[in-house]
Amino acid sequence: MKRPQVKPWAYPGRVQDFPLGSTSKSDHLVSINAGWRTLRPVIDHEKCIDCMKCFLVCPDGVIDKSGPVLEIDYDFCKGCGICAHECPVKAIDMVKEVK
Amino acid sequence: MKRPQVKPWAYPGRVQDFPLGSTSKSDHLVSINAGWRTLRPVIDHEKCIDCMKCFLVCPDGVIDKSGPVLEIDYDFCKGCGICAHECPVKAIDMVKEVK
Amino acid sequence: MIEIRWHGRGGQGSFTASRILGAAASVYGGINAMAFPSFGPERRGAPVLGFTKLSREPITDRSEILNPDYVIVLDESLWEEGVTLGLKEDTVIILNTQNARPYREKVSQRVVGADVTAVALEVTGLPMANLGMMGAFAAVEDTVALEAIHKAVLDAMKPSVAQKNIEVIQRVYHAVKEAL
Amino acid sequence: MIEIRWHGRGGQGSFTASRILGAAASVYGGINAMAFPSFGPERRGAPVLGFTKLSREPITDRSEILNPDYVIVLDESLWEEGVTLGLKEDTVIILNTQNARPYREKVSQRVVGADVTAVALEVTGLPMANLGMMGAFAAVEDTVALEAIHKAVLDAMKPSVAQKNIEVIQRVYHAVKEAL
Amino acid sequence: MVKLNAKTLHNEEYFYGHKACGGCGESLALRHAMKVLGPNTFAALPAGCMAAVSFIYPNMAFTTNAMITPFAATGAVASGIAAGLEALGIDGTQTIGIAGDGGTADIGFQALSGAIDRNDDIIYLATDNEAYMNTGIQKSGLTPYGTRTTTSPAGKNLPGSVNQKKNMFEIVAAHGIAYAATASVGYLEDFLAKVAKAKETRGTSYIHVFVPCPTGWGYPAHKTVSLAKAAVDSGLWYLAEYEKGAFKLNRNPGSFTPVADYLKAQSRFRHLTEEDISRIEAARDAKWENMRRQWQG
Amino acid sequence: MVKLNAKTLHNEEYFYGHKACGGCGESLALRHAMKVLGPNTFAALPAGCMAAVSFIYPNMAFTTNAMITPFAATGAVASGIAAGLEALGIDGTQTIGIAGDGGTADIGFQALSGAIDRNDDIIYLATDNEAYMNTGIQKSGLTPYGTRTTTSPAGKNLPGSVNQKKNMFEIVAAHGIAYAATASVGYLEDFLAKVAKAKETRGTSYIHVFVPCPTGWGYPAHKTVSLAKAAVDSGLWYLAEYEKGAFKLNRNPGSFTPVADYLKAQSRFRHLTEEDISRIEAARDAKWENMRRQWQG
Amino acid sequence: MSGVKRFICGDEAVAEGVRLARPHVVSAYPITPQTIVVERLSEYVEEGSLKARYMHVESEHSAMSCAIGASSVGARAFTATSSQGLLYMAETLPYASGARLPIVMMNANRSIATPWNIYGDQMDAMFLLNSGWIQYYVEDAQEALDMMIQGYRLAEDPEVMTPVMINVDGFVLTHTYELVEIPLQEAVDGFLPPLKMPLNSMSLESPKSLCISAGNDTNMEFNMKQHFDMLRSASAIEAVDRAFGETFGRTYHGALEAIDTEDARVVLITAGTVTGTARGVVKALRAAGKKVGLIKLRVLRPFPVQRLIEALKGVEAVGVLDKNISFGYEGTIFTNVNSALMAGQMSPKTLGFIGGIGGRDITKANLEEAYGKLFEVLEGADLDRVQYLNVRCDY
Amino acid sequence: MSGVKRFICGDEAVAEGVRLARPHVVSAYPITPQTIVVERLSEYVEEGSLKARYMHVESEHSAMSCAIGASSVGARAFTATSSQGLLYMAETLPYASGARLPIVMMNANRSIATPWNIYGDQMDAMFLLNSGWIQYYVEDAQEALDMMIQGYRLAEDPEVMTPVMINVDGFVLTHTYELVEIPLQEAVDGFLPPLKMPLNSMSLESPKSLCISAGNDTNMEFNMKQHFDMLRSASAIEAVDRAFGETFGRTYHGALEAIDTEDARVVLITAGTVTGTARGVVKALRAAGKKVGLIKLRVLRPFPVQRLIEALKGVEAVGVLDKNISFGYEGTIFTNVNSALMAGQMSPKTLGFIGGIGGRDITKANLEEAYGKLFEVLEGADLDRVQYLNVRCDY
Ligand SMILES: Cc1ncc(C[n+]2csc(CCOP(=O)(O)OP(=O)(O)O)c2C)c(N)n1
Ligand SMILES: Cc1ncc(C[n+]2csc(CCOP(=O)(O)OP(=O)(O)O)c2C)c(N)n1
Ligand code: SF4
Ligand code: SF4
Ligand code: SF4
Ligand code: SF4
Ligand code: SF4
Ligand code: SF4
Ligand SMILES: [Mg+2]
Ligand SMILES: [Mg+2]
Repeated sequence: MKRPQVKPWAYPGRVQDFPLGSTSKSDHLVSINAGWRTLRPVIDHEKCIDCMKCFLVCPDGVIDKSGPVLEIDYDFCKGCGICAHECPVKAIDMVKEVK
Repeated sequence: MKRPQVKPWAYPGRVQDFPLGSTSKSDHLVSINAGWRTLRPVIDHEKCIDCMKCFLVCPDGVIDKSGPVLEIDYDFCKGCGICAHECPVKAIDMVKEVK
Repeated sequence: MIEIRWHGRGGQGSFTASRILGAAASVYGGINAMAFPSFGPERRGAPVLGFTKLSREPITDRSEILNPDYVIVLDESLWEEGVTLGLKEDTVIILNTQNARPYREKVSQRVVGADVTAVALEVTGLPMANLGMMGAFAAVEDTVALEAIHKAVLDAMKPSVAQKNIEVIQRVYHAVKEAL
Repeated sequence: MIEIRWHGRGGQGSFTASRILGAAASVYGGINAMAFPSFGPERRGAPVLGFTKLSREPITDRSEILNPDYVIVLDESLWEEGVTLGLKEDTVIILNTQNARPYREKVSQRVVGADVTAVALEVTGLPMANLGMMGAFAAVEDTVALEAIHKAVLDAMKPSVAQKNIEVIQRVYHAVKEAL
Repeated sequence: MVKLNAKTLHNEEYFYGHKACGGCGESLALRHAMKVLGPNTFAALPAGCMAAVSFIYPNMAFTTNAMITPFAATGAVASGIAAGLEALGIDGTQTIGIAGDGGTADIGFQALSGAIDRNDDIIYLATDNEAYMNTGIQKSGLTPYGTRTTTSPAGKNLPGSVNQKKNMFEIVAAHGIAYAATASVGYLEDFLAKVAKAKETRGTSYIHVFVPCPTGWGYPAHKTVSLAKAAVDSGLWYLAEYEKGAFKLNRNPGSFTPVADYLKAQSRFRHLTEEDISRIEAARDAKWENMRRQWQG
Repeated sequence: MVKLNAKTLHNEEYFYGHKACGGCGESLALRHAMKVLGPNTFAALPAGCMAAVSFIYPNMAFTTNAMITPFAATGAVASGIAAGLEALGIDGTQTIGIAGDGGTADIGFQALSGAIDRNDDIIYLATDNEAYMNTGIQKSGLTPYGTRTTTSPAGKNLPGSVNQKKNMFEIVAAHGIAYAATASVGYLEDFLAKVAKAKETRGTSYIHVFVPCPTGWGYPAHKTVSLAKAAVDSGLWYLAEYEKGAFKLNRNPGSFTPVADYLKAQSRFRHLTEEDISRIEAARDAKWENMRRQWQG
Repeated sequence: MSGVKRFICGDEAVAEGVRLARPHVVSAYPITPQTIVVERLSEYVEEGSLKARYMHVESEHSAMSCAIGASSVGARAFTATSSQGLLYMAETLPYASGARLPIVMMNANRSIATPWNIYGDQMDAMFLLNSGWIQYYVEDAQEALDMMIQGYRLAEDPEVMTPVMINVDGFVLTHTYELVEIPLQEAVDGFLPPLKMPLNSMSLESPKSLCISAGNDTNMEFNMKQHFDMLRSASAIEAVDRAFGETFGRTYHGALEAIDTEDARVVLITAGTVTGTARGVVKALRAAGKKVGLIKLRVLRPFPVQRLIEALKGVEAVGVLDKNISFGYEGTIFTNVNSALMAGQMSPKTLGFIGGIGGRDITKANLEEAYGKLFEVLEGADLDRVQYLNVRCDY
Repeated sequence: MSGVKRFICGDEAVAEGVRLARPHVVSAYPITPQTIVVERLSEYVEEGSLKARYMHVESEHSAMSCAIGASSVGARAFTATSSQGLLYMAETLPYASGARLPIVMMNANRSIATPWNIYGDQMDAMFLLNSGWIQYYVEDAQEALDMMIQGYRLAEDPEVMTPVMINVDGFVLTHTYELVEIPLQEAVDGFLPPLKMPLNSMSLESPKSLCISAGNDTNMEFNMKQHFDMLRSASAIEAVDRAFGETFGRTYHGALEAIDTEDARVVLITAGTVTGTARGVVKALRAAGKKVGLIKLRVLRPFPVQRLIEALKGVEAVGVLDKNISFGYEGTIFTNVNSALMAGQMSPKTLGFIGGIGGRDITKANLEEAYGKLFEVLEGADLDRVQYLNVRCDY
């Protein structure tokens, strides 16, 4: 999976340890979005024809195409269902999350 | 001459006598512009063909056409010379002001 | 002072419920109330909080609720999203679930379960659990009368919709009462 | 402290002259100087004022000049426009005119006349009297040397233009000196 | 309606005794706009020469209701006046915002756009003297390419302003405004007619009038009207209207007078080379080709 | 240049982990704009949903340089970044301003116009979800006629918004901008190509992308892309370009899908009557007639 | 004459108050946490319960400019904003006050960027303290509603003719629901009659030039008149509140409310909602025998110097709670209060407390701590003059 | 190393100072009385003596926003404005200071509308006192020039990293010509090296997110850091001025200059050009045996509390001259000074003098009168706490 990873972060110990200015490093994720999801997209790799449409339409960019099969970054997928809706062969199922 | 006239005005006697808000009556001239003029337009009524072009082009609107002949409000004429320049029959002369 | 914290997802109406409960208490129940949402950049889908304060004394303190007396959870999938923060020994958790048992094992506090979504779906055709949760609350805490809640619901929406929701509330109330 | 008030019309360069005089005094004359225009919504054609302060002591006071030692008038048609305001007994009025006599009758102060426009026209081909007035000033008040004025004029414009103006200044200076 | 011209125009003045420079083209445009609109006009002027010379306490040059607005706010204040009058049920009035090129194309652009977007019943008169004159001739968004101003100096390295003149007329038209026109104080009858049309229009109207400024452009004051005409005759400015979604050229001359005559009469252009002038001519020709093709089609 | 599409597009993400609603069309547009522009991009976003969800300390969603600007200042801040980079001699970068419809057509309109006027080398991406979403779905200058928003309620007396959608694309074109285009997240390949073209353009480019918002429009999140496509297919939105002074329609369908299908899928339009819908259709037809006549001519 | 009671939020209360005041023109631009106000007003206009022009302007600068235009012809105008919006319209505030236009504006107090933050503190309004607007700060939704009505009555008082800004703490008040009594329209109409054509209005009968320029020969006197009238409005503030009480049975004690100050050794001064929390703390401390008092500052301009001096007579230590920082100095209200103490030639110990920045909660415990510090100072402790409440880390 | 001397106006001196500081980007919008500054800068850019991008922006809000953009990538940015322009860009000032961007801005102090007025008073800058910008006020053209150079050195000090506003009184300084020494470029280059990539800059090496949002969990700490750094910048202000003196042979005594205060019974506090007039008055009064002193306040933020307390030790009456009015209260500097006196637990008599509003002249006679009033107060006279200078009519 080639996607930005969550970084460890702790509340600054002193006021002076806060960043200079209203600034932060970019590429700095400290929390995931999985908790937003009530439905979970699951790709049926059998059905999938590798058209990459789902990769294209995902607003969160969580579908990774660098591996042999498409992989979803479930840490950041919000379960919006666009991928499933747009998949030309209905290879993606939205299934209820249970935690 | 049908043109707005200069009004008497005196510096308010007390702070409270200043207008309420940054306000004034409109149509309230207290000083004339004659002092701006180094040249003075003089209409040769003989030459004039009453085309009213000078009336039209004067930026200060000081040429009055309500009377039998055109009349210039010298209190507010600035001596710019547009009237003379635009007069089709050169009926207006710009003459040096002497005060 | 009774302090209630509501857990929902943006769009699930948890704050609406917290507010209607406040209206019920204050307009129809003779109890002072204050209700406010969690204020944040949260978007639809994100876990959000709502708060209700109830008291016989005038409420002038607007500071946050850190240690709620009741935690009302609209969707059990939110359990991981801070439900157990700041609980007191005697905090009561009211949870929308088919089965509260596993949650009881996770905390020492009392967990009251109710399958509000099922009731709502049956009565209104929609899986909106927010208002029904008031029925569960009224069943365990009698400060705000069911009657008052009904009136507040009637004030808040079209009569036809209100009636259905009142039915949900009532059914949840009785279900919880029975289970107690 | 010598305080000078310049009278001109917007566009006639009275402030330029007041400024160059200040430069002459301070950069080349070893005299402290300050120069400033009258600040107002005046437009081209309107009567405007310029001011120069000269002093052997440092000048730190920026308040207005109310009672000038010299009043320099670039255009006699401005006589009615406040030339006589705030005059002291010993204020000297330096006036650009062909004939100063009638003005001498109007005030008790000394009036120095010079036909600067004529000189300027002759030398530069333009009826700009502003710089020439410095020559008249230098003739009656020797705080700022003619030499220093020349240098300041050279700093302020193209050499060819400067040279002509220096000639104007010189000729006016001598004309006034002679008439004194 | 009677055709407005030197003869038919009434003798009343509603903008009088102001302290503008002698020969100011902008004040000429204002004078006539006020004459056409009449005594029940409420005028809103932002900072700019016209405001600066007309409200110098205790000397007030408007005889009608008038006010200065914040520089960025002409459109909004005019909208507010119109809305207030409407809400109070005061009928038979006319609200006009009158702003310079800077006040229109730069800092007041947004408020103008907002007013058009709401289609508020106001007239917006843009008086274009191609620079910030009140503050001393700085470059604005309507300063043409190659103009010397105090912030676009011409010298060894720069030819004066390097930006193109913002096309306010077409920008405003692209808003789908009720009525828009260009005008010039060199063609005063055309201007009078356009103000009259704007007065009749319900919803927002916009008139962009070209107004020479002797002080800022560097020419003797008596040439204001003839230079304004020369700009049109040389094709550097044009008279047009936009109405009901369509453009119209009001003057479409067979040939143009030389632009050099117009440019060289002004010190702001005196530094321009032959080459610069050819470039300006080429741009003019391209513009006219476009206008003729698209608007006359 | 390789045609950008689902297959050719690289796998890197420069805008990731943001807190936008699930299915947010605006975030989809940003994601792809950043992908095309690449890691050396400096992004300037004013207040709006995208800024609100991407810079929540300590959670930063851009992997490149990026900053929030004052709401009114996208164009100016982007200009400043580009000028600063140029002055420091930092090459090979790309500066993009990314603002919503409100940030573009209303409060940021003037700064955008200023940037185009200076022809600064920046890209301006307007993400149009037809209302102020970040503050809770208020009417903006780009909210279409008949839309229910929280400040243009639909009821007995009003049909929702009573103003027309401001025509930003043509307004920007009337500025004589170097490159402008409209796009939609319903036609992503077209959008990718336009961003790539803007990247190549020297001077200012403007892309106006249509981005459905499930939260503000009232539809289930999975429909974002298909609704964006429906807007184009029904003719209510169009794909076009303006380049070298000329307009071009990129899609010119023989027939349109019914607008009602598009409108009725969204709660913001649910109150519209048959009559309203016919009126909307008529307006669409007039618009297309114009575009076809003038741009295809 | 008492109205119905409804459970609504602060923003809704403001909207109700505005509706009752019957403005002719509402021009506003959305910004959190003000939006609910303008949303409700647009709904009232749609449904016809408010007969006003609702103007969708393209920015806050235009919102106020539009209100200025409307007010300048004698129409009653309303706008509302917050934070960045207030600063974006900053230029127009002294514009309106100099013109003496009786506009009323609600400001939802919110933090200022950068960093961005949508929560409530009072930095925004402090920026505009010099703007010539009368500034109120309210404690709860009822007061927010009532002050809309009082605001117009005060602004339009011929002796006052000054715009009024009502500050409502963001979220903790704007978005917090509580029971509010909605006054009856008839009662409000009696209290707040239609605006009579003011002296400074443009009108067909007497054409005016407005927002004119005044050179260095007169400008100072124009400004002094404005200043003197504002100083004098202090008594109108008391009178309007008294008259409100006569009609509606509620008053707010004018420019400030002094709570348990008579015999207090130690007094805390607050503005806005934190007063509510402080009330509880004072009650508790009093119950514990501590001689503490509280001053709720309702008006910051005109600054109620005399009332403050009176209320602080004999007090040994004064604390001022600021939900703002004037960077490089201290809290702004603290500075203002200190100057008032100099005016009264009083020299109690003073401490500034800065809290609630960017929406940080101010708890009972924080305020107890503040009172505690004031007592410490009395006992001779040498504490930093400015204290920070509820900080999350060391400093 | 002394440079050439030229007879130039304050605006030209500012432009010379800016040219010597070598900014990369100049973005500005014209407004009287600032225009000469930007005109000169555009000429320098044209002629090539200043290698900067000159950006013709369409408003002041954009002028500062442009500077923010440029500064955020580590470029040195300059802008200048005045009055309405300063208020129009108000929103962007705390924006830049929160981001800790070392921008330097010249503000030509001018009155604020309405009424409109182009002359000098200091109401404009007082509005922005809370903006997180360091604020200087200068006395003459030399100081104006020098402070442009000091301003960048201070703003870019890694410990300070705070934008600096240099206030230059409109017309009496901006448009007044006097002899000014233009420092040598080499000397300036030595004193002010190129800006090293600051920690908070966007850069390709270390991509940053700027002007982020900080929720109620962290915003207060961000603001406190900014505040503490600004408080600490007080020492950098002294150090930079000292270092300047070492290079250029002139210093300005840091945050304030105390003139004849040691044994003074009565002290007047001034900011800006009026100090020059006051110097003469003090000299004359001293010559007449009166124990008078003068404090020239050069910096209003960070407010030099400690230095003020020291300088005022033993003083029996303090007068503060304000070229501004905080409507409904008093002069703003007066308020600030009073609070500092409370901090020092000092209780001299204090009087506020308001003068120079809308360009009204402040003469020697006016200042003599002010000193006279302070002595009267010492002798027990019960004067109004706020006095007005050079008023043209009764009040
Ligand atoms: C916010 C603000 N910025 C700047 C100014 C200064 N200013 C006043 S008038 C003016 C120039 C006006 O130019 P334009 O609109 O073209 O009108 P003109 O003077 O040329 O008639 C400027 C820059 C101001 N008053 N307010
Ligand atoms: C000066 C100012 N006024 C108002 C706001 C409040 N505000 C922040 S985002 C926003 C709405 C943005 O709408 P849009 O630009 O369409 O972007 P969207 O949220 O829809 O993506 C508003 C009104 C602000 N931040 N600054
Ligand atoms: S859209 Fe469907 S078929 Fe295409 S790649 Fe994705 S899962 Fe496979
Ligand atoms: S459900 Fe939405 S977020 Fe998740 S992979 Fe599909 S499109 Fe992306
Ligand atoms: S000279 Fe100028 S002002 Fe005088 S009448 Fe002729 S045109 Fe009018
Ligand atoms: S322009 Fe000449 S001819 Fe015509 S009316 Fe005037 S003076 Fe007479
Ligand atoms: S400067 Fe130009 S526009 Fe301004 S008053 Fe003078 S002539 Fe008219
Ligand atoms: S409200 Fe709309 S635009 Fe905003 S994040 Fe959610 S979906 Fe995107
Ligand atoms: Mg102009
Ligand atoms: Mg939007």
